[in-house]
Amino acid sequence: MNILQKIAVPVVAFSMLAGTSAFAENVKIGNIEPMSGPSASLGQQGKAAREMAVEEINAAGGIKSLGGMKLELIYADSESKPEKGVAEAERLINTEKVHLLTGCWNSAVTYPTTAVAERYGIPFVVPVSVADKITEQGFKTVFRIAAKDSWWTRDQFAFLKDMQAEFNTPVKKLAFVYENGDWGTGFAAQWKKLAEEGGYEVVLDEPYPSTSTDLSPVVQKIKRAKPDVLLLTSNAADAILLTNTLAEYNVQLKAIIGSGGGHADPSFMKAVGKNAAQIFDIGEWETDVNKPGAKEANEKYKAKYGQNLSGEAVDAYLAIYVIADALERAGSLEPAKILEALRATDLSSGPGMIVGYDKVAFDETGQNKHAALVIVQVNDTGNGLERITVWPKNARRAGYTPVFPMAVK
Amino acid sequence: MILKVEGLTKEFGGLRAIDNLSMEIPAGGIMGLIGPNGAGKSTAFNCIAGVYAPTAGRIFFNGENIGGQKPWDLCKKGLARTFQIVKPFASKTVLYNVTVGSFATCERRSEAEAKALEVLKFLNLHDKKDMLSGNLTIADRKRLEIARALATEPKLLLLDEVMAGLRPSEVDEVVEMIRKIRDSGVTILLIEHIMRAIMALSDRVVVIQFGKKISEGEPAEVAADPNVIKAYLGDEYVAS
Amino acid sequence: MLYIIEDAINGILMGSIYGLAALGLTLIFGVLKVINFAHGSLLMVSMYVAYWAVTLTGLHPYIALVLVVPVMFIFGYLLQDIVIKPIFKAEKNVREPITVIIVTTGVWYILDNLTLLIFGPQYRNLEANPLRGKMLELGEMLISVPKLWGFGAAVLTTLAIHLFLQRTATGRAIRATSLDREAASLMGINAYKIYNLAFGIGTAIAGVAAVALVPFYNVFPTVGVLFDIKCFIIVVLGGLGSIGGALLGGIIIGLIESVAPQFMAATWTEAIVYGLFLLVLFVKPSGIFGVKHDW
Amino acid sequence: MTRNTLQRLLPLALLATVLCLPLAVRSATYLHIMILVYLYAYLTTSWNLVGGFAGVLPLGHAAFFGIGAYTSTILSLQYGISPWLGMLVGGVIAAAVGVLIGLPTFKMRGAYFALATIAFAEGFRVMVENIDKLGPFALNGPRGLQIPPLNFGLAEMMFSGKEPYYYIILIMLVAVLLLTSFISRSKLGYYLNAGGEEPEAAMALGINVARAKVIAMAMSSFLTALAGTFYAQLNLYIHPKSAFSLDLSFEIAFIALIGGRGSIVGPVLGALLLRPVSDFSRIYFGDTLPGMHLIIFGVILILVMTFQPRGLQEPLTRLYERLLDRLSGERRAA
Repeated sequence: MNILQKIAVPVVAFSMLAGTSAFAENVKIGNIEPMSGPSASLGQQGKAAREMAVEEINAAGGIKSLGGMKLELIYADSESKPEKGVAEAERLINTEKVHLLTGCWNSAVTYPTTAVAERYGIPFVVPVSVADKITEQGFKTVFRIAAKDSWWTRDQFAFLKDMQAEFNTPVKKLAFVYENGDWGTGFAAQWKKLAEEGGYEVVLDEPYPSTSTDLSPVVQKIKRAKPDVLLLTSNAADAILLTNTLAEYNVQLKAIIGSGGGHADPSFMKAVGKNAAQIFDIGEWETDVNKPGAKEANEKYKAKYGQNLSGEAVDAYLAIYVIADALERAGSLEPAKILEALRATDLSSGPGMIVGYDKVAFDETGQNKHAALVIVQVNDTGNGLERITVWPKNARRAGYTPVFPMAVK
Repeated sequence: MILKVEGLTKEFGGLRAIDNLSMEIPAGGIMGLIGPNGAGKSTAFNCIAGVYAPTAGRIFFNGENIGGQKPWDLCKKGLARTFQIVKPFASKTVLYNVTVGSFATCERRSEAEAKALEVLKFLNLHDKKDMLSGNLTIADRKRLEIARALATEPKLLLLDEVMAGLRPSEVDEVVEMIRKIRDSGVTILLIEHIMRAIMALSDRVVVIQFGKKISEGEPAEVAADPNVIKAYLGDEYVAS
Repeated sequence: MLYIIEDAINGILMGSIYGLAALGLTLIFGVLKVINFAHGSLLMVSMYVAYWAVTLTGLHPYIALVLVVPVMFIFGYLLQDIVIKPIFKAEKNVREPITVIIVTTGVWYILDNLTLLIFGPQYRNLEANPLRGKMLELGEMLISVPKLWGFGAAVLTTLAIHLFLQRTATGRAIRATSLDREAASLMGINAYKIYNLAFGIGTAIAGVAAVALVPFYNVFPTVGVLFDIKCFIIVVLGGLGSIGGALLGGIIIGLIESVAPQFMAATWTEAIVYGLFLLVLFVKPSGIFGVKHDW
Repeated sequence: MTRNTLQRLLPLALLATVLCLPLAVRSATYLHIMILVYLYAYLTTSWNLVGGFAGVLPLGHAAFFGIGAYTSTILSLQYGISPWLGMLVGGVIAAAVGVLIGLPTFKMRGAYFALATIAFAEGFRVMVENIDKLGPFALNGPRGLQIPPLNFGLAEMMFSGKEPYYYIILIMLVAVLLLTSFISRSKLGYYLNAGGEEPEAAMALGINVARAKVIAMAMSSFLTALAGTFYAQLNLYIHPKSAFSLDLSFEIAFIALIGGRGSIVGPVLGALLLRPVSDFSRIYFGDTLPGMHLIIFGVILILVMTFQPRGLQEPLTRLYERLLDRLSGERRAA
């Protein structure tokens, strides 16, 4: 039995280490995010935003219906790998005894991970993972705050239509260029449908490997296809590369529309500088959003973490407030009670509501039916490059006229 | 004739290493193959053992043309060889090494090991059977090389300089060992540099130079052949 | 037709930089007979060194070479001396020690994640950069200026390494060691010292590649991985251990990546590259140019 | 108790303990970690047939793993065929692919072989990523395949608890260990070892080295594919980057080398050490020091290779022998 003891000792020691926090009286929220690996940048933004929300909530007295109980965040690194996400969900639920889960940014990770939560009946709040299918699995425990990809693409096309009318500039030819993962190909499938419905001509439909080290060939293809508008779905490294290369080859377009992700990454604007000017991007939120508290939240975040809140970060920030709101109403840590409260969510005010839309309330699939998106244009109006909200028109920054079509550089 | 080589020619990229070599080895004897460095001995050897396919010519083993057949098939037919630079399976024991050889003729491990042990006893390596072959002395490695080949139960055994690098007393032991193997009914083709051993062992000797046979006969005949003396020592040594 | 030429030129330029990145790998393989899986990470470290050198001093990006090359040489030299050499010593009798491959993989993991810990996951791009977006106009065609410089660096470095190996005493010692380690040590060459040197030089070449890349490429902790597999493919195409082959192999990959997408979706170029790689491995494992060692 | 009986009893005791473990360890987390330990031990043992016995370094076993995962998943999703059957089909396909890969690559030496296998596996990944439909089979490109958790049960190889998975992979592991230990003592095992160490000498001793390796490759890829099916059923989701992951190919090789290549216990020891270390270090550092767990992993690789290039199997076996001596000695004295 000696050998077994030798094996058993570290296992027990580990489980004790892992179990220590079980005695503290906190609401435990498990967060699965890519902390290392290729999407680490996004995971770490999400972590920072969650932390800020939790600090605020705890400082304000925690969950009052639970006797001022504090929120506690527990992180797990998915490395952007589905199997790691699944394993971590198992651990967070079984060992850390978390009451709720959030995550996982990569749709490919969120997708199987929500299945774990469903099996255990643990509420899973997805701040942002856009794949439609995440809320279309028939699960009862999954709630998504951000819009799903069919809404993102829908709004990109609605925006395009509005701009044509507003500036009286017809757009006929579209080019789709996207990373060849599940995110990019998911978007492209929707674009194709929408383009057909909208009567556009698709002159280029080009997936590229997100590990590309040179995107000049793709840019050449764009240049030769002579599209009016270029729609992109890119991660950070390739968004930077594409934007710089488009400028180098002096590709003239009426508009470039990004899909968040790499284009929304805080390092994007820094890395491409003025080449980013006049690019449109779609997102959940902007620093200039006309919402009370938004500016303050951003300044606080910037002071703390050295960069602006991104749409992804705001979703994570809001997610914590949505959770706090549900807990407050549930007044219990019973998963069933929390789920019930989440389903009844009708959040329209509070520090978390700095998003562009007015309300969080989930439909029967768990999708936030009020989630809406804004489109921004990157431009310099005298304060350096910034993301300026331009669409929908009622959310447009006062005094700003979008540049459409793009100026010849 | 257990082995008959007819007009064997081997070229490497236009260079002729073996040129129209013919020779015959009767069953049961020891044939020596000698020649100066680079004469083509090892190439001839490798052609017979199946490492190289001959460019031209035929090789008959027990009446079958084996030119171009693969070494492992030849081994199963009863043609085994050793390597000039010994190649033991260094991380394995002596017994393991020899058992690999005896698997050539059987399927079960118990049987193969029993046969391997017999060979080890026959060659006086039995007491070292559990040593790692990588830890053996050079002399023992050479003996292991022979033991492994012998374990495949060959009819013809090709020995490639098995005495090179040994001390004189060790050479004598190996000479004894080779005789013993011959006496057990195995025909032997021997490449060797150590003339003393060749002369003592061989029934017949073939001498090659530049890939061609320049002499053949009993050891004493060959040693007296002016062609051979010329080949080894140069023209000036030939008494005319 | 013109646009194919334009693409081909881009492919050759970019490919030559790939070749430059792979040159160090092939040199190290030629001497140590080991695939250095940490090569991409060494490139990444070099890019960080170059990035910080330029950002902190504000010098022209190419002047960073003066700093990057010696720093990376010392880095590679010490890495081999301290981390890898002990394994070689333990595996003296093994022709191609697999354990060394595993150790270089360990080095890869450590370097990439240490960089993540220290510098964070951000994507960095030189800000004060006179070369950014500079294009040479050739009639209708546009050619990237920093890539052109990279091409020059690749050709010159290849030539310099070739001459170094052929003409200098140290170079000859390196060649002797690569051909036959034991014979070289009989001639009084300290093989381990040569290994250190080769590793140092290989890493310094990665430094040159990094300086060529930094003016138009992003710097981030996992950037090496993007170049890693590319480098492996290049050195096999060119012939493992072949100096000139690395450059040519790189150019072939660059051409495929640049020209093939004009006829199909860019994602398929990856498949073509792997296909070509396997074809060469099977048909001519010594590399397209059939040179096992041209030095 | 004599040393002999002890030697026979200890493994049995170990097996009994392992069988009863789920009764003691109620936490699904630890069961999940144990499942992954067994899975990797299984994968590495399968890999060992080629990478250990035959003395080459395959770095592309993810190809077979992915083939197994995709085959059974497609068959069960599209045709309602039980994963148990799909598992075998996947195994057979993987074995065929293994033979096709093995025939040309086994002629190559060290570095070339390693690179060729990487290229094969990556080539497979790229193909699957680019193909939505392969004839009648929906691969779904980069989006991957999800198995809806609807029909739990043995026939569907889908369970709501962890215990059944635990026992399935345990049985698979024990079976593959018995198989490899049988092979290592058989003619094939001798031939593989001989061919791996000194191919020329092996050929001269009647061994068709390439054939032996191809046979080993067929077995190894067959077994690896079975694990692919298990993985798909465990996670209920596969996509090209996870099922054909280069990291997986590498991790298998790491475990083998850390544990001890070519030995029977090596893969088990390697998995038992590396898996928990990487899981626990990710758990404890993933939050505060991102990437730290991979640094630890790298350091372990380097340290073990420096001080125990033959793997941990060697010192641990010695330790075990001494333990046996001690135990039996004490008993006898009493």
